[in-house]
Amino acid sequence: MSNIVDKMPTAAKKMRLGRFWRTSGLLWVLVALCIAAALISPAFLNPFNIVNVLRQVALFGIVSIGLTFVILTAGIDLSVGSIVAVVAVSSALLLQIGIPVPLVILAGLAVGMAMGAVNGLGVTLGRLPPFIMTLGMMVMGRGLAMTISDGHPIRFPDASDDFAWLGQGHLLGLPVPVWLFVTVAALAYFVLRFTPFGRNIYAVGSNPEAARLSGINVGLTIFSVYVISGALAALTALIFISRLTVGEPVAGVGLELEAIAITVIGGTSLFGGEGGVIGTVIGAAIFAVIANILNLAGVSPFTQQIVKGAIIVAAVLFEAQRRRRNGSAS
Amino acid sequence: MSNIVDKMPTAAKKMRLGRFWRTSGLLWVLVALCIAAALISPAFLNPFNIVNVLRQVALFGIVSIGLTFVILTAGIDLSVGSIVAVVAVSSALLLQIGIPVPLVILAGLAVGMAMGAVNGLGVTLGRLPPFIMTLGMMVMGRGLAMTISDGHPIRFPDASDDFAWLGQGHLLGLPVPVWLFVTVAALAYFVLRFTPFGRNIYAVGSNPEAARLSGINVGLTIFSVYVISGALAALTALIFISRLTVGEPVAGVGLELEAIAITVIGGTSLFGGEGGVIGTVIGAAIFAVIANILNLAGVSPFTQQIVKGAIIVAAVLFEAQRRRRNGSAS
Amino acid sequence: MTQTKAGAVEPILRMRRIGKQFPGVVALAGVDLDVRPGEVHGLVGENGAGKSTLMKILSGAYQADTGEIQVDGETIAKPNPLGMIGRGVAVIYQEMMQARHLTVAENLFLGRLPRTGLGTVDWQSAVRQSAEVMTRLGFAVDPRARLDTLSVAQRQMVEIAKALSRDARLVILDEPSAVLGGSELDKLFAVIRRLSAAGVALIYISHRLHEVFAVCDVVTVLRDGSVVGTRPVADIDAATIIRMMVGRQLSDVFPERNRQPGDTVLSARGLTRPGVLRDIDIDVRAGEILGVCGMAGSGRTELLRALVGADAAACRSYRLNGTEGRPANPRAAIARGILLLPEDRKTEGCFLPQSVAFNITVSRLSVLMQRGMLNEARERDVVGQLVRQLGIRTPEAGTRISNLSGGNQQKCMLARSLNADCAILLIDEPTRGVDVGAKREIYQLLAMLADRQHTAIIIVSSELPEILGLCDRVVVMRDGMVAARFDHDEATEELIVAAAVGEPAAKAA
Amino acid sequence: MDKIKIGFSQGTMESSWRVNMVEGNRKWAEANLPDVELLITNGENNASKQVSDVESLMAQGVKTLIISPVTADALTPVVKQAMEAGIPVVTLDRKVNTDVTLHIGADNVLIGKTAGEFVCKELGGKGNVIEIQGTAGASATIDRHDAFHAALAANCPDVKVVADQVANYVREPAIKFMEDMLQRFGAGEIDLVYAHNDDMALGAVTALEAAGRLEEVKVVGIDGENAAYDAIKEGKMVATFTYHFVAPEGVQYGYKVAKGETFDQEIILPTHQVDASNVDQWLGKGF
Ligand SMILES: Nc1ncnc2c1ncn2[C@@H]1O[C@H](COP(=O)(O)OP(=O)(O)OP(=O)(O)O)[C@@H](O)[C@H]1O
Ligand SMILES: Nc1ncnc2c1ncn2[C@@H]1O[C@H](COP(=O)(O)OP(=O)(O)OP(=O)(O)O)[C@@H](O)[C@H]1O
Ligand SMILES: [Mg+2]
Ligand SMILES: [Mg+2]
Repeated sequence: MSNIVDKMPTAAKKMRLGRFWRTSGLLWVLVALCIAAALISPAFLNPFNIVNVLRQVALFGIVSIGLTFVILTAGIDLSVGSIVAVVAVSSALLLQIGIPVPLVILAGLAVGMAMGAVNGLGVTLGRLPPFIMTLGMMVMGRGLAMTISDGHPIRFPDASDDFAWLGQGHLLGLPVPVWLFVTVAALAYFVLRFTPFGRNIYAVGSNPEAARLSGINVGLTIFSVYVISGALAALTALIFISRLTVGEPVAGVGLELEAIAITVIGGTSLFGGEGGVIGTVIGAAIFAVIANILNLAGVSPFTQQIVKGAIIVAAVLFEAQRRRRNGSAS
Repeated sequence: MSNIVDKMPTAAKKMRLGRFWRTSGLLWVLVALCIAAALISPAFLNPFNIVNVLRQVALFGIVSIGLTFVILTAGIDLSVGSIVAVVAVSSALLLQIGIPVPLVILAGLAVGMAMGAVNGLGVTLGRLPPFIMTLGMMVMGRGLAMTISDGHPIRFPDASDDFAWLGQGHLLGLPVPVWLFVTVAALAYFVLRFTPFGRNIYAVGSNPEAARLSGINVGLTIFSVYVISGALAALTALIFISRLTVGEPVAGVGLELEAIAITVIGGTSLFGGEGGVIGTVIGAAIFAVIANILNLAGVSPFTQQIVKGAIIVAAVLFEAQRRRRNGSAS
Repeated sequence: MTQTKAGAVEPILRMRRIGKQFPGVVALAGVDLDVRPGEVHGLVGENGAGKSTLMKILSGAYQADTGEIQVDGETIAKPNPLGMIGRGVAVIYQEMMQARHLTVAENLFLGRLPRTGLGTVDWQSAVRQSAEVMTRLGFAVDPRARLDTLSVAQRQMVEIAKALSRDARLVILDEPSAVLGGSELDKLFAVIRRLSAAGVALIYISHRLHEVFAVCDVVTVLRDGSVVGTRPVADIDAATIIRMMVGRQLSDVFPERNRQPGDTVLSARGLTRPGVLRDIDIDVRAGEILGVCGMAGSGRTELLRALVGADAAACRSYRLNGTEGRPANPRAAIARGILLLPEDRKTEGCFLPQSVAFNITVSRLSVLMQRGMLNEARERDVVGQLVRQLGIRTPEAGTRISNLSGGNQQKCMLARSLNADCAILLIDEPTRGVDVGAKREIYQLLAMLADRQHTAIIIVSSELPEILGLCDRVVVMRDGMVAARFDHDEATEELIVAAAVGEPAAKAA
Repeated sequence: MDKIKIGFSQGTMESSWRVNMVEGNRKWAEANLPDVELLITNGENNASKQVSDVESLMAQGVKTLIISPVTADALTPVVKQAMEAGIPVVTLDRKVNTDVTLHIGADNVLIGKTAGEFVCKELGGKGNVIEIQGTAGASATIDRHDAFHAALAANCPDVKVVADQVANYVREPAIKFMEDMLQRFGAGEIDLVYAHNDDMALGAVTALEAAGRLEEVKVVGIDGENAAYDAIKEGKMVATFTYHFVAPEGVQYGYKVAKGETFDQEIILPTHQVDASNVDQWLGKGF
């Protein structure tokens, strides 16, 4: 046994390097895409363009971080797009009738969390498969957003400048949504890595029965991730309407799929217990850069789709192959 | 130990009864929905209406059966909607330029199977997560369908009456698509239950490592289910264009989600190894009846969505509660 | 089998210079192994010595980095599972390889279901043949039951039946006995002897040396991925094997017993779970180790689960550390100082995708908290200490637990329950798959916990020597009831077995 | 007495224009036609769903079918079936490829053509245009795209569409696309943005404003949203083209048809060009 202890330092170093390399593999994909983008179009490196891309990363990234929490528990949340819509129209309505901005923000977040809480209750107390519960919420939420807004976009006075700041403002040269995203990502990283709650999420996602026997409150953990997902969808909705100056009931259509894709590309397993927020951030960046390149290169819309699909597959394929080469015997 | 052998028959009987009750639980949900429908609107029992509902069941059911195969292996196929589109526009093009109907049907099926095969290769050889591979195919396929058709619906001469029969014809009073669906469902049931290939699907979905070590060709099994899913999507596409007399590049948008939902409601687990085709058939019927009731009841469109979402959740919730009451420890 | 065969007959299996590396670990460093027809070849070694890896290479589950495999003198180019099955190699893996959604019959015939003339699955014959196999082996398992409704022991029986029902010429059993009790083991040995008499070669891996002496002809000892030696069993004794395994002499496996049990800390009356547990009274005192024995399926596991609220159950009264009422769930139980270490580490214990450190600290993260966050340096200290104490063989604390050998995973589970710092520990099969050296460490640790920290410990074990050597009192279960209770001094193997199977002699208690 | 059942099959309600069509007709019927029961269905942008919607309306015994098809061709067979069963059919906005009792609609081809001609004039026969399309494959998109291009080709071949993208008639993707285009094309390289609806046009305005380039780029939309009128008033957009949402005309004529009145086969509701010159009379009259 004793020789094991001697071996540990080098072995440990190797392992840690391996882990870095694993996350950074995706980082290389991102870097490669950026280099390709810069070669294809010099406009890519234009600071304004970089800011645009970052803003795009932020908008999709925030929801995707919520989904990362959910997917780590082996769940899924299809309702985020609809939550965005409900929060968008209801907050816009409140702004329209002149409720003060801070209250609107609180109310918006509360609506998102409440919808997430319903998801959470359905999955835990109701024992519904997350797919079904959140699919139901997706359909219901869309109907609700349509009903609230009577199908119309809801405008609110531009006057509320504080509110405009949320989606359109800048801070130290970067858009406010980017700062919000960075904050959310940092917080999420911290929670997942340095709090018992974060550990519990991984435990529940890896083996719910073992988690239960280890004294983890499985139900509460699962419930919480849906509330978090709802809250982050609500935050996205607030940024959306601030940016668009209108609350649309069609906001966020298809967002769930994009967010799930970002999370999975980022290396989080749909079977739970594996992955994390860094991958999701990189995944969001990859998505935004792909869309940006294709637009800058002036690829026609239909061809864009073909190329986009191919790049998604190729990026993850590259990652999978590289990881396979670098050991990790199945 | 000999007493075990005596106990066996009752234990086995109990199990089989349990299995019947499990599937039939969903059946009760369906029956309840039908009774509710008949009470809400006498038009529900109108033979024309019943035939409509059956046709609807058939259209979604066929794709859902394909997805059932895929999901039983713990995979997913997001590309079925796009496969429908590609097959629809390419078959319509072939009909337009006057290729004989049987050849068109073969070509359409071949296109669907080829796209399924690409999915299968990506998942097996490429070791891509099925979600990513088929998401890529979904995006690429939609772009391909748009490119082929230049975004326009492709009409073909009504003349091809044989072809019209596929989607519009009747046989013994029932629409041809319904017969096709019944055939596909019966075949799928048979394959899953009575062929070694079918059992391999369950084994692979339940524990791929155990399957591999028992000498099952895991790769081939997984590859096959994607080809099957592609073939059934292609069949759906052919029925679609025969029924609509036009091949649209937007055909099948959102179909994947509906088909997955039907499969999951039918009791097939997204984690693989559990479920089957009977549940999927009932799931498809439940979906079609819900949509029909809401129309017959004259519920306003937005409210329909809210009610639809609620019914989906309630149906599965009822099922889950009932199953919990009837034992099946943890 | 006598050694007359050895040497005379050509080996059916020849493994040469087999080497295998995993990231950070050399699992095998040039191993040679010969097995002859009709021979029962024991394979022993410490946890992580490379036994399972060697067998997985043989079965085609892993690819070796170096070396070659010959079957019947023929070199196999690229071994894969299907090819090896075709050559008559059948394996019982240490980590059960089963499809939990499928029935027993289907698992038995996984990948080779009987077919009708039309090529369809012949269900009737599958069920009938399964029942035949089970009856022949004397195992009590319903072929139509779904696998996830079976107890661990029953699942192991299915695994054994699966390998033995193939017409194999080389059967590998990787720790088949870890969860089996006495009577199942006897049946297994009977089958092994029958197969060996029929000329089948067997490789038998176990950490229970007496089994090796009972059934093997030849034994090969592995240490750190290399062969230390291969000897006929007749020429060797247990002490020598142990010395070869661990490289030193091991004295007393069981610690001295000089305990002063204190007050009763847990006392349950009339614990009942329909069909499984009937009217059970149980007490444990602080600083006491209580053993629970019984045949497989007698309800031992269910008893422990009921005590911590893992399953629904009823009881007349339940007193824990002075508070009344049965905990509603394991979380409540842990809050009141009682923890269960479950029987099946794979389905109920390990967080397989997570690290060793994660798995060990999960049940008590509070000690790692510092200024509102988990302190990873402190975690490394805590884990490092436990890893050293229990001799867990892992490249580092951050290694995924799924990359550890079975025995080392089990040690991690023990480390978790030691780390939980509970006043009452319920441990189901504590040394399942653990090597002799580590067993001794574990016994010492458990005894130390009871002696010094006055922890009350209940152990369920299928290994009678363990119960007899470690426990202050013994409860014997049969058919969900308490069949007998013994104090340490009066308990003997014979009495316990008699009580467990229900022979009249034991009824008195 | 039994109410007259009129079925209204809407193809999709994923745009406020479509919602207006439904709501406008529904509210008018509620207020003015006490003897009518209006049964409304939503095809959810899915031709196959809409076909079965129509079938279920027929099964309920509607006296007249009002339909706004999600795509023309796909709904043809079922409409033919209805006509053959003696149910009069009124198509709104979009036609089907078979004779119906009455068609009432604005004409997207006309709108696309008018917009194209306007753009030619606005740019003086030369310039670069960015087109923001609606939902790929939708018939409104196809018509607004094809007719626009045809008009450019006929009137001002030197006006070039230098980039286009589908943005699904929604604002957020339009902003995103426009932001990228502002990077791809430098100052003076874009003269005009043609968006398939006002929502997307307003998205383009948002992006242009943020980049400080609204001065150099003209924005044209379609539909006639109140927000677009406001933008024209403020000089942020140059024009939009009204797209009549066929309410309450749909249910008005549907009712008359159910009562047995007969009409010419087609009523085309005109499109109006709204620009700085006439915007004041339109303010607040859109949706
Ligand atoms: N898939 C894997 N990835 C990384 N390391 C592995 C893997 N499988 C085994 N190892 C390592 O290889 C070594 C040998 O493991 P093996 O399972 O063969 O031991 P064993 O002799 O069977 O032990 P036990 O008695 O505990 O079952 C161990 O150090 C283990 O951690
Ligand atoms: N999940 C389950 N579903 C149905 N029956 C079960 C389940 N788990 C255990 N049983 C049955 O309950 C009885 C008691 O099982 P238990 O696991 O407690 O036995 P045990 O004495 O611990 O033996 P083992 O050595 O098998 O663990 C057995 O008949 C077993 O088959
Ligand atoms: Mg082992
Ligand atoms: Mg047990």
